[in-house]
Amino acid sequence: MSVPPIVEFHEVTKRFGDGPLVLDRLSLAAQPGDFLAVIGPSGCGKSTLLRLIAGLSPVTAGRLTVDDLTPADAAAELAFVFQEPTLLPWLTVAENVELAQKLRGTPAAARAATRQGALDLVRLADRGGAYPRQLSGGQKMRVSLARALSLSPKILLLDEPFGALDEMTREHLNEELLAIREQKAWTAFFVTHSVSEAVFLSNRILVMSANPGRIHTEIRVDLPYPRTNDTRLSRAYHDLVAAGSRLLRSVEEISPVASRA
Amino acid sequence: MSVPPIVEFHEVTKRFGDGPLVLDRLSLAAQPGDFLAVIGPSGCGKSTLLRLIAGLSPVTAGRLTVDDLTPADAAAELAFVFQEPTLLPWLTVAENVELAQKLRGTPAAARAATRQGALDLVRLADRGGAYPRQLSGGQKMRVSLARALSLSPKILLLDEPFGALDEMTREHLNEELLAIREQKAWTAFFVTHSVSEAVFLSNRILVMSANPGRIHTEIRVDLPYPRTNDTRLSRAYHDLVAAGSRLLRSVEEISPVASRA
Amino acid sequence: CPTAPAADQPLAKITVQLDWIAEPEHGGFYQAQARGFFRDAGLDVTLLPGGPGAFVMPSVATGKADVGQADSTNALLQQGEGLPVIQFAAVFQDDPSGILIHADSPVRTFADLQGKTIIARPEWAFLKFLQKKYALTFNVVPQNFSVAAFLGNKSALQQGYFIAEPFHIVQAGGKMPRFLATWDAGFRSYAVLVTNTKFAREHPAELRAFVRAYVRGWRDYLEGDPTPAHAALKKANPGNTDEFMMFSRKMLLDEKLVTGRDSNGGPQLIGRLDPARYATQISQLEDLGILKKSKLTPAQAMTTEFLPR
Amino acid sequence: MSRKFLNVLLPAATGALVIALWYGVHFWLAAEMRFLLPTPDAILAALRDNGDALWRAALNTTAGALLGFLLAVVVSIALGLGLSLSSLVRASLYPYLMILQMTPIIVIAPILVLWVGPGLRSVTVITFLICFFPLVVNTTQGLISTDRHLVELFRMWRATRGQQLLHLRVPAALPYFFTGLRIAATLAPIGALVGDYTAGSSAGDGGGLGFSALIYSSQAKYPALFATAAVTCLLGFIFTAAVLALSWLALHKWHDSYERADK
Amino acid sequence: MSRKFLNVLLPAATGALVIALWYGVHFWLAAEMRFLLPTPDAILAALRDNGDALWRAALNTTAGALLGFLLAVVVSIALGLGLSLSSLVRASLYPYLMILQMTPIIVIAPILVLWVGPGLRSVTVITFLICFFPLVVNTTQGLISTDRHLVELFRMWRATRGQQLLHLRVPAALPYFFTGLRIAATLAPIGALVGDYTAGSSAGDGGGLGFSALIYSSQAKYPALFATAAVTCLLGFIFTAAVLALSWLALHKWHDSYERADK
Ligand SMILES: Nc1ncnc2c1ncn2[C@@H]1O[C@H](COP(=O)(O)OP(=O)(O)OP(=O)(O)O)[C@@H](O)[C@H]1O
Ligand SMILES: Nc1ncnc2c1ncn2[C@@H]1O[C@H](COP(=O)(O)OP(=O)(O)OP(=O)(O)O)[C@@H](O)[C@H]1O
Ligand SMILES: [Mg+2]
Ligand SMILES: [Mg+2]
Repeated sequence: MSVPPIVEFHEVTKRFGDGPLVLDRLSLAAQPGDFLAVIGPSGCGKSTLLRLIAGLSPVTAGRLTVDDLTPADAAAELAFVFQEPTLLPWLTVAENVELAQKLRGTPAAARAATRQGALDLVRLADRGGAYPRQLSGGQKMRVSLARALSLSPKILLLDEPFGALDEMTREHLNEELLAIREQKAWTAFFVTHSVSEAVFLSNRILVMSANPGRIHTEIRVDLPYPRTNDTRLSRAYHDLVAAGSRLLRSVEEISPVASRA
Repeated sequence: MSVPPIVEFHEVTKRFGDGPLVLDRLSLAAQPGDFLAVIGPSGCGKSTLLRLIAGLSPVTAGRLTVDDLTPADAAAELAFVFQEPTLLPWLTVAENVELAQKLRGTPAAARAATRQGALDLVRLADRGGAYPRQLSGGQKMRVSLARALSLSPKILLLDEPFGALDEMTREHLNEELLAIREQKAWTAFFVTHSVSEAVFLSNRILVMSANPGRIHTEIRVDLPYPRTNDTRLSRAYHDLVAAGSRLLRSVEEISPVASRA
Repeated sequence: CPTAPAADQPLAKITVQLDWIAEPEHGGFYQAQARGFFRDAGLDVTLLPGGPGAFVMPSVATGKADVGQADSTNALLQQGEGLPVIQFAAVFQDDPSGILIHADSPVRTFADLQGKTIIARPEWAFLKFLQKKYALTFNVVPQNFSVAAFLGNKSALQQGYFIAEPFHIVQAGGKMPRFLATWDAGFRSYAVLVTNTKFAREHPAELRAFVRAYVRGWRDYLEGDPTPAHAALKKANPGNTDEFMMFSRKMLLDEKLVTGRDSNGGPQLIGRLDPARYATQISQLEDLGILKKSKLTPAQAMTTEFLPR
Repeated sequence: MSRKFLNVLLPAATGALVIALWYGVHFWLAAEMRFLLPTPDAILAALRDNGDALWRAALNTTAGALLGFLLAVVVSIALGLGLSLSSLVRASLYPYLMILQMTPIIVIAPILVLWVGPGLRSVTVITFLICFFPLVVNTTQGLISTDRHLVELFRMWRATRGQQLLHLRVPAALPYFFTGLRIAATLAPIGALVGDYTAGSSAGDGGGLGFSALIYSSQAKYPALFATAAVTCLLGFIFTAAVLALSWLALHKWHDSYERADK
Repeated sequence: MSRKFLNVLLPAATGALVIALWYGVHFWLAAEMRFLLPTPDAILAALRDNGDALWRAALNTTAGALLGFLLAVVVSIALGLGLSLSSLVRASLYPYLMILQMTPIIVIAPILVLWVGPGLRSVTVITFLICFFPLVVNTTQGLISTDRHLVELFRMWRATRGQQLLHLRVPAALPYFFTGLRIAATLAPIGALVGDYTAGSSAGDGGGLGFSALIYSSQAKYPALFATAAVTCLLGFIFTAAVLALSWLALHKWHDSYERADK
């Protein structure tokens, strides 16, 4: 392929301190524009994978490049929706969403417009003045998401952003996400526990196994974009979801969970 | 009915300070042994409902009794799995699980046995010595759950305990939960975003609508216990899931989300 | 008689760092100032009131002040450490610091101090002297410029400035205390004026004029009408009541502190320093081990050069 | 009983109790000891009688206290920011800050008086020396206790060090900072007082409260001495009230220490 | 350059810099001022020459400092627990604690000497008075800053107040508490020194470091005076090292202030 990968893992190994192996010689190349879904059992290293890309944690062995540089040096603009909502408690919802842009020096008017759009998108336009402690769990996650989207990143790391949301909000956001993707050509890593969500959103699904974390299989999702509600009714979609679920089950069976008790 | 309800809402209204109405004249009676699933759009007041029962927040108007007393006075033993994992950062996983029992004066040996059982159940038997900050998101939620179960409560409040878990772990825990229920006759309130999970676990599903939060419909789930994997294959199950999903969608459509922008 | 300065000649400036807030112990200065004796001598004198943080010796040593008031013992010890300061005139022929004793206390002599607790400045060399001379052991508790501890304890013994503290004790409802004086133990410390050696070298004429005016101030204060000094003292320190100042002045006169208690005492002795007494003091301090042996001679410590002939 | 009512009643009751206790101790003391603890009314009388002098002294001391306090705040923030950079910087600098705090004032005072001159300037420096340490320690601890998830967020945004400080570490450190500020506000007047009587000067304006205290003490004027202490305390209360108000403004919307049960 | 190496190098370099600066200032001073700031070697020499006396004085002061410090810790914990109960209790008691902190030692010293007697007992009390306030404020702030979700957990478990304290509020308050402890550890030796020279006693072996400081100061023995200050600082370092060790033990496993990048 002529385009160089934007994120490339080459035999990457990760362990924390002298703990057990978390990721074991993991190799992977994400092309610009890829929408990679990551599924796998709890504790298999999905969040860790994202944290490595973001440069929040160093690799123990192997090589990881982002934009051909080490994650720490990479100039690629990242946005990360953490698994737990990470809002600044002393800022209102609106201020939280605007903050990153403010740091970049975006003028106030532009910021306000982006913020308003992002909050509309996550259906929290009316809660801009609330403080995080006044929000419900799902609302907090949505603010995190709004913040990430308002950054127009090159790489979007989403760690179960919709786990705390009801199905309808979730589907709504899935569709919005894809709609944005039509305009902005980000590369996304999307951790989820929902195989159907993974199939609906991504063009590639990484199925991970645990202890140590490895990429067990990769599923190519060749459904055409844009995807709509019709996609969900298509045969191909259902087959992929069924295949994914089966794979996930098999993966969990081989993962020696709690084996070291 | 001869048995008095263990939890009874009578026209309960809730608002925070002078904010908008969160729960609007909500009435509801839970019989001992009921397994109530609560579903509804994000921000509709599900967590608030649970917090009222737990006595963590006072009702604004109306009457709420737990064990025929106000929640604050109720002697009923409660266990609450919060929506966000709430572990003491200075205790290890094992110590976190044991703590509540320790406070009750349970002898160390008994505590250790219960703790071991609970950690086995959530498949974290090998992580007893880890500190919370060394755990993955799903692992933290599982510790919270283990802690709640180890209390053998009379009322179990579960706020999306499985949102951060993969399907298989989730199903495993669903089954374990029902298995425990065969022995311990707790009453459960279970908030979830998964209609199928709600149908599989509960005998009653409360479908809430938002702004203000109301119980829109209650679905009776008359599937016999014990429920097994076969239940999931049954016709009745599928019909209920389909009905639930439809209801949820309609509820979300009527809920004026973000209407006050 | 002082030479009247030429009208066109500017006044020589001299700054004096007092050892304590303005009180009648500085009567000589304030009378000379108020009556214009300094001005007559061609001097423009500034009096800086002190306090516990006056740091007289360092101020004089570093030239922040030209003249300072101190007690000769401490001055000797500091000179022994190399401070470039010289003692050049007496304020009091004997330092009025002593031990105050309740009127009805059984303590009568120095020997009675055996085993007692004395509230005093820990740095007071006289205590060491007593311990050595009378082979005493007693306990020292810090004195914080307050008579409270004395008033509150019927058996207390406290270091005090004999011309001031008894007044406050009586005012606060106590009986007039008795007093064990340093001179009765043969510890003859002066209250002195010091200047730094450089200033002494460079301004001998001014210092001579200064001492003359100062001696004149004392004499006038003690023998004449103290009102001018008292008015100035009150201005500098509103705490100076008339009763207090009259009391202090009376004590100065009764105990002949300025004019000398010895047989040769009298107005002619005001300001005088005796090298022989310095020799004794130096050897006493050397014997106590707080002044290094042969570090200091009377000639290094003091000078009579600026005293009136 | 309403909460609001209690909010006034309880502090008032405690105040009454303290005053009653005070009188109790006074009269329980042997008669000849009573002068050591003058009664509140005697202190009030002394406050009235010496009103003018105390007012002038208080103004002097307030100047020193305020300047020293502000200096301490400014320097502590700067030092706290520096110390929060890394444990290496802390290991390198902390001992010297401790030395500054631990060197007895009587060692420093002569140097200070001779260098910066007696009076207000020395008083300011001494107040500073007494106030700054609790502030530095609290500020630093606050700056290094930031939630690590938030730190990671800023790292990912490639926020500059300055931005991270301004928008993250500083607000997160506020609860600690205000704790230090509360301590410093209490120390400032007493620091100025100590400064005043070790390096103050009665020249010119007659000195501050430290001088008054010293003089009243040496003259055994106990009610006036206690009145001086009362003025010092009042000054401290004013400082503290200002700090508490600031703290409330900065924290009540979001910090758990201002959290109340919802109604 | 390895991190470990830097860990030694940088503090050493700072130390060298400080000493160089010290000499610099010394020689930059006008010759007649230099005696006020003796050079480090002169101080070392004085430390050697007065070794015995300083050692004895240091032992006395250590006793006072340690007792006062421990007393402050015990009392502050108790007070902090009380104050953390409610904002009402705080409003009722806090002003009186401030008064305790703000009343000048020279007002208290005579009363203290008469009541508890001079020497170790008074020194302990004065050390206590100087140390306790930062500890109380930090302890209280720590106790009321507990994460509200954890508090709710305990409420639901119907944990007793005591259990909530022991198992929740106290561990959560530790980072604040140790911050206060670090301040108190620095204040303790200097507090004992002040206590010694306001209410100490020469009984037995001749007083503590406060006496030494007064005597050296009055005799212009500046190198010995600075040596006394150095001993005080050393004492503070020992106290602080103990506190830091305790703090590390209690916090490093879980608190963000000890968080390091993983490797
Ligand atoms: N402490 C509070 N102060 C003010 N408003 C609050 C507070 N807690 C919750 N709310 C508001 O009450 C509403 C209901 O919140 P709740 O947490 O019960 O929602 P939920 O149904 O659990 O939502 P989710 O599924 O997102 O967790 C939300 O709009 C929320 O913003
Ligand atoms: N800071 C840390 N120190 C030690 N171990 C850690 C640390 N962070 C994560 N781990 C361990 O690494 C493993 C992978 O964690 P990770 O958070 O990547 O899992 P995950 O796949 O995201 O799981 P989940 O779906 O539950 O969020 C887990 O076993 C976890 O306990
Ligand atoms: Mg994860
Ligand atoms: Mg919720």
